[in-house]
Amino acid sequence: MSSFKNWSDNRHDYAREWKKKTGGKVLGYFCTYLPEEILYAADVLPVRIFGQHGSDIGISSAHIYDMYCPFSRSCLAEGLKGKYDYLDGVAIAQSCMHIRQAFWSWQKHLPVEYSYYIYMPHGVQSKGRYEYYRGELVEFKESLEKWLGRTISDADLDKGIDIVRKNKESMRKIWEFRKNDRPSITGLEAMEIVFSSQVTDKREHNEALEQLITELPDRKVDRETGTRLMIIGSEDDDREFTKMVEEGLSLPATFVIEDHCVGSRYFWNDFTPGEDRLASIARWYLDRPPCPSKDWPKRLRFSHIKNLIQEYKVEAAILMQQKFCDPHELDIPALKTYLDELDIPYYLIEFDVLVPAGQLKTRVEAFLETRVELV
Amino acid sequence: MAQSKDFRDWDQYRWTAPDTDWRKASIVSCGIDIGSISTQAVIMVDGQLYAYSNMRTGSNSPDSADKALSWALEDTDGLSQDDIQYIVGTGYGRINIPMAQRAITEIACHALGANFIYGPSVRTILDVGGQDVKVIQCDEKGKVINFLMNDKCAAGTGRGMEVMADLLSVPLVEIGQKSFEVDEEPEPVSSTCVVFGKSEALSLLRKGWSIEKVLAAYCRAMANRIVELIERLGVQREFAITGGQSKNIGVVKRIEMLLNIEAVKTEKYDPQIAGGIGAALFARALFEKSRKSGG
Amino acid sequence: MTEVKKYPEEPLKTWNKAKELRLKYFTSYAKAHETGGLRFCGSAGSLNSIQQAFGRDVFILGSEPYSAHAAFFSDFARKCQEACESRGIAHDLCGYMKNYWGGILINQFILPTHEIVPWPKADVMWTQHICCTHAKWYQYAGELEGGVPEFGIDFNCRIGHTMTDRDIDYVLEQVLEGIEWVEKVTGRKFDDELFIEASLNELAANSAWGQAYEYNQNIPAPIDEKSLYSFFPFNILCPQWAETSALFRELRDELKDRVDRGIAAVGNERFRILTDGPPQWAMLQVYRYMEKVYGAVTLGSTYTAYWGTGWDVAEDGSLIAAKIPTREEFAQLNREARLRKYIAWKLSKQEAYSVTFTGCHPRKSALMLKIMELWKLDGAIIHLNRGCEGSAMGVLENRLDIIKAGYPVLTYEGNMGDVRDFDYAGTIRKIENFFENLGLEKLIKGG
Amino acid sequence: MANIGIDIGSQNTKVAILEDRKILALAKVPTGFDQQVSVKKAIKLGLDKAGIGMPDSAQIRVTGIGRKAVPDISTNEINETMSAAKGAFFYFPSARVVIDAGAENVTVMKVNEQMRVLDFATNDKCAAGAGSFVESMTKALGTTIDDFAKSALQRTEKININAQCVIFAESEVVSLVHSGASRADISGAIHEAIADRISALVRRVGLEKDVVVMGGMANNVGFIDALEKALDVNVLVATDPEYACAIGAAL
Repeated sequence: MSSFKNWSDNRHDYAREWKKKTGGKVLGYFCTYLPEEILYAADVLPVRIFGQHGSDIGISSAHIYDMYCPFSRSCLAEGLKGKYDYLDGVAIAQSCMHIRQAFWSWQKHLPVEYSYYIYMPHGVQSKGRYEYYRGELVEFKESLEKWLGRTISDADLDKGIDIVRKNKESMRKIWEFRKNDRPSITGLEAMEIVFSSQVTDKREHNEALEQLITELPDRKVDRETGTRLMIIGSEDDDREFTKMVEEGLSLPATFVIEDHCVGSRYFWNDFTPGEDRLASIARWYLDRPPCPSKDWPKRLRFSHIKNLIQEYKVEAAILMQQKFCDPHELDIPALKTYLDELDIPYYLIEFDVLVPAGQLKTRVEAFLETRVELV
Repeated sequence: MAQSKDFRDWDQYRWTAPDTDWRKASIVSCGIDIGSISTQAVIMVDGQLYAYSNMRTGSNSPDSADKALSWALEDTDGLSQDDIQYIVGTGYGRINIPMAQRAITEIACHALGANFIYGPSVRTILDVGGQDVKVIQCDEKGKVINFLMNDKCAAGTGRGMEVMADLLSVPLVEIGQKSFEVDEEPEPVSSTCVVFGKSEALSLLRKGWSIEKVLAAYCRAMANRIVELIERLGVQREFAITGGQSKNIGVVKRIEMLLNIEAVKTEKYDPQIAGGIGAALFARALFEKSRKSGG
Repeated sequence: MTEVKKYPEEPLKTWNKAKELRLKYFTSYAKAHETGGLRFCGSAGSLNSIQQAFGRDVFILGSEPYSAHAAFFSDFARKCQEACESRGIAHDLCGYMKNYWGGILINQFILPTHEIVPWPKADVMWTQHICCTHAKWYQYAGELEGGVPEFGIDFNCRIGHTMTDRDIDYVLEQVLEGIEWVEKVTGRKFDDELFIEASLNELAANSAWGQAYEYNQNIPAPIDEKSLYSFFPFNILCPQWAETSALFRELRDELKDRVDRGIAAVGNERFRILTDGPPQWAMLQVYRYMEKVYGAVTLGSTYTAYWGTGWDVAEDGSLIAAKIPTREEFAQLNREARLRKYIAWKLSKQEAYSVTFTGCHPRKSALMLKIMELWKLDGAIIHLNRGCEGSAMGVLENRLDIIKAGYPVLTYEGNMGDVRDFDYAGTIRKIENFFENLGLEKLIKGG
Repeated sequence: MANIGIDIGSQNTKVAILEDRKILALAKVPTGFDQQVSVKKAIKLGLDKAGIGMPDSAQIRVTGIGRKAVPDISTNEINETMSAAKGAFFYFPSARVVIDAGAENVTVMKVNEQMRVLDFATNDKCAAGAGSFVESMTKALGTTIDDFAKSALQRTEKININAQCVIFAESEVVSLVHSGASRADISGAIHEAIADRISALVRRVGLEKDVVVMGGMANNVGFIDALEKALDVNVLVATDPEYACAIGAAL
């Protein structure tokens, strides 16, 4: 279990070590719609670009206007501070505009050998989506081949698919243990598992996951579960907040599930193999539980959330919305109505690295108080 | 207690119920509410208000709690801290009150306190504190169902009003009345930011506005800000206002006008001690429970 | 006080026609049901001619231009915005849509005459999705209106000059799916003849606008920013109407005549400015202030020159209003090929639209610098628009690029639809500092 | 012939009396309700200090946010950025970035060798990066600005102040005191937070050497230290930083 935390704490050192050890190339990516399989097929290590909590983002203010979410600004700020100096390439599979802007500014100010923009469709319910995204992946593969001076064969793709698929499968298995009355892992641990999966070599990560799967049935959790919470959110890798809620309040609470991309959304759906590998990969990403920016005209995300609520016996939800995150802000009024109908209490937190933790503490505590008998 | 001459100061005061003998009570409970501006210590005997103090918060919670409680005990016929069976702390300083056995958020305490002060028909509570504005919905028992709080920016809070009082040399308690001494309600000031609001007020004065008119514009801006928050949660009758700003009629009346609903009033209790009352009521219940379970 | 060369001024004659057309546009949408017509609502630029092909009595509302128009009436807009916020709609969401959703919530729709009528509920939501929220606006609007069916077309592929056949196919595929969908939802048939007529009108209007716009490359410029802001929306309101292309042709001819006679929009013209996205609609007097006090005129913009219109890049790199297909060219094609050609024209020539929303800074900066060169501009003013993520995208990088190219740039903060995010006095102070630092003294004392 | 420069700020009105680029006197009075009165007072105070009477046809140039309020007194006005640039050049002709940090308003300018302001940025809508922020914290902690600023230099542990709003920051500071943080560390954190906000403005106009700081905040050693760390350059501080704009106006 501790390796996930260590990886999460020391992701930059890990990537530098990995380069030294393997002599391979590292590619930083924005947003989890990027097909990591193709990178593993090409023996490139994909690492997700994150920001850094509590670290000043002022350095990005000449480049990104401050009405964009703190996450996108923090990602760029960390880059400008030189924290990602080990990257050989950067790429994005487009989702929201804020992270796109971080990508373009990165490309402009932090030149690397290779940079690529994938036009991942937003119309993930439209008819032509599979064909179009497949085409994008064909071009992406070709461009990687050109960069690396090698071909990526079907066998390579199979290898890449296998690594990523196994990783996601294992995490789904582990998530089963969160359904227990006393969940075998905490929300903080779960967050560290997914976070580290996005910044380490998945082969190594897979070994740690397998080890954990064997340990979990006998794992004793020495804590009161309290209120079973769900996080429904924008990008959220805020371990400090998760820890504060699970460990720092006068009422007990545990995060048992989440719907966001540093959580279950990253690995939820299964891969369907096919002769045309890239078509299968395209399908995998297009069919996954959608990010709000892509969830239209039908709201497919809500029924997914409902399933999670039921399967994980969720008692209350925290809506973690990155400040200025428009796609989420557009889901929230309808989501509130939906949760009201399900009779699930919720509390909305407009999340910003700049909101004092003490304020959030009072709010979450007061929210938990509404759920229990205080006397 | 020494009274400071600053215009920004609320009155500091204490009170003891006449004709009550605490020695006859079976439970003496206490709630201490440490807010960002003021601290209240409330002592209840068998669920009835017995004594309280209201004073400015010092720069440290344990000290403020100590001072407020000592002052509340000052004229209580020998009641001492040792006679109090249970103390609940609340407010932003709640985690740092050594003598309290339990901490409960000010949101829960204000709801329960409002329920006690205004009766069980209260459903929506507005609490305007020094730096927070809270809107709370509760049930007939005073249990919180839902709430909202302002974040990140203290515009529209009590602290802003203090700064204005200082700037205009108008005692806080007179602001409300004065703000109505205008011929016509002016446009609200555009910035309720505590710092910029101050310079906006200055520039209005320089333009020749009267102090009353500036106050009216500021009170209106504050009321607008607060009403925006209330409307996000929705108002259900009855509607009550607690906290320091409940005494500022300049803001209260404007809120009522904008919402087109009148807040319930009472002469019987001081709405500024709602949080402390709630905490003391929780303390009483918690003590009873511990007694039952033999703990 | 500095002496400035004074050019002759004359009011713009075409202006009255524009006002009439605007009134007709909004009124006909509001009254569509009285004659059994249908209301289609969605984002501006959602390929209007395709919608028009479902009947002459189909009326199309672009929610952004409607909301920009509502923003002029700042008290009305404020009511809409407050209604949204008390409903839990975030303050920082699209400044336009708050006026639109708010209108639904308070059941009020404002006409150019300031008359307020009950909210005209849409029958169909047909929209493009170009930023990461466009189609979601109508998802929510449809829910607020009690369940209006929605179809969205994803434009988040390559559009503008880098558009490929694969991208055109992606949009076409969606359009064909959409036509089937509308037929099912409304029971109406897609009429090819009507489409040909509408699309030829639309392209003609867009092209004539471009030709008119080119006249602003002259010194003095014949038309000012405020008028540009008033005319250009017809490119996205009702370009498929014959009246629109007629209006733009007339405007083009009038501008030519003004240029021939040396008539200026602003007699004091001495400093020419580039602007970027949508302005603070309720505060256009800022432009008047710059014109009057400093002789600074805003003439070229990626917004008014580009959104909804098309340009071809000539061999020498200059921009020429895009050529349009003839009736014969359109008529001989089958439906699919015709739609394909129309889509390609509408999307591949909209470089500014594309680079604004995909956020490709290098391409957008290049375009801005091209406009500065061709329109002979001296500096740029960029609106940091809190009301639109799309038009705020990459602007600080553009700013750096323009400064690097040697032009002065001023930024100011505002919100195209919500005046509460705008500080008038502070902006004027900035403007004064900006021009005075450039050595432009005031033409009028005090200002 | 003496020139008079006046800077009408949100808190103080400053006057500088110069003759041939030589400072005869500097003086300030609080900016009261009536700016006419404060300006007259300031001029009188300045003239008294200089030991001269009102010159016959004195050039009185006003700048600052209140510059439009005294048309009867001023013979000319000059905008804030220009006077700041001139003031900075008076002390340091090598100045390329000028930071004018006052009680509520912060302006950062980029200037060229001809003293032309090429670009500028201001703190819009939030005063969290300005002097009144420090003042509030000082009040909350019951100390003086000078002591508070100096204590930042003794900082041993790094803590973060997250709150942007002055009011929230106050309570964050109070809770830090409760949790046992030292005054030096808190002061360090506050000055760092302000320096972060101001260095963000500097990055907007582009960091270049030399950076000159003026305005009331320039007297604050804790801030200057934090700013140097945030920008990773040595910053230059004018001798009488509070008067730099008034001097610029007089020139």
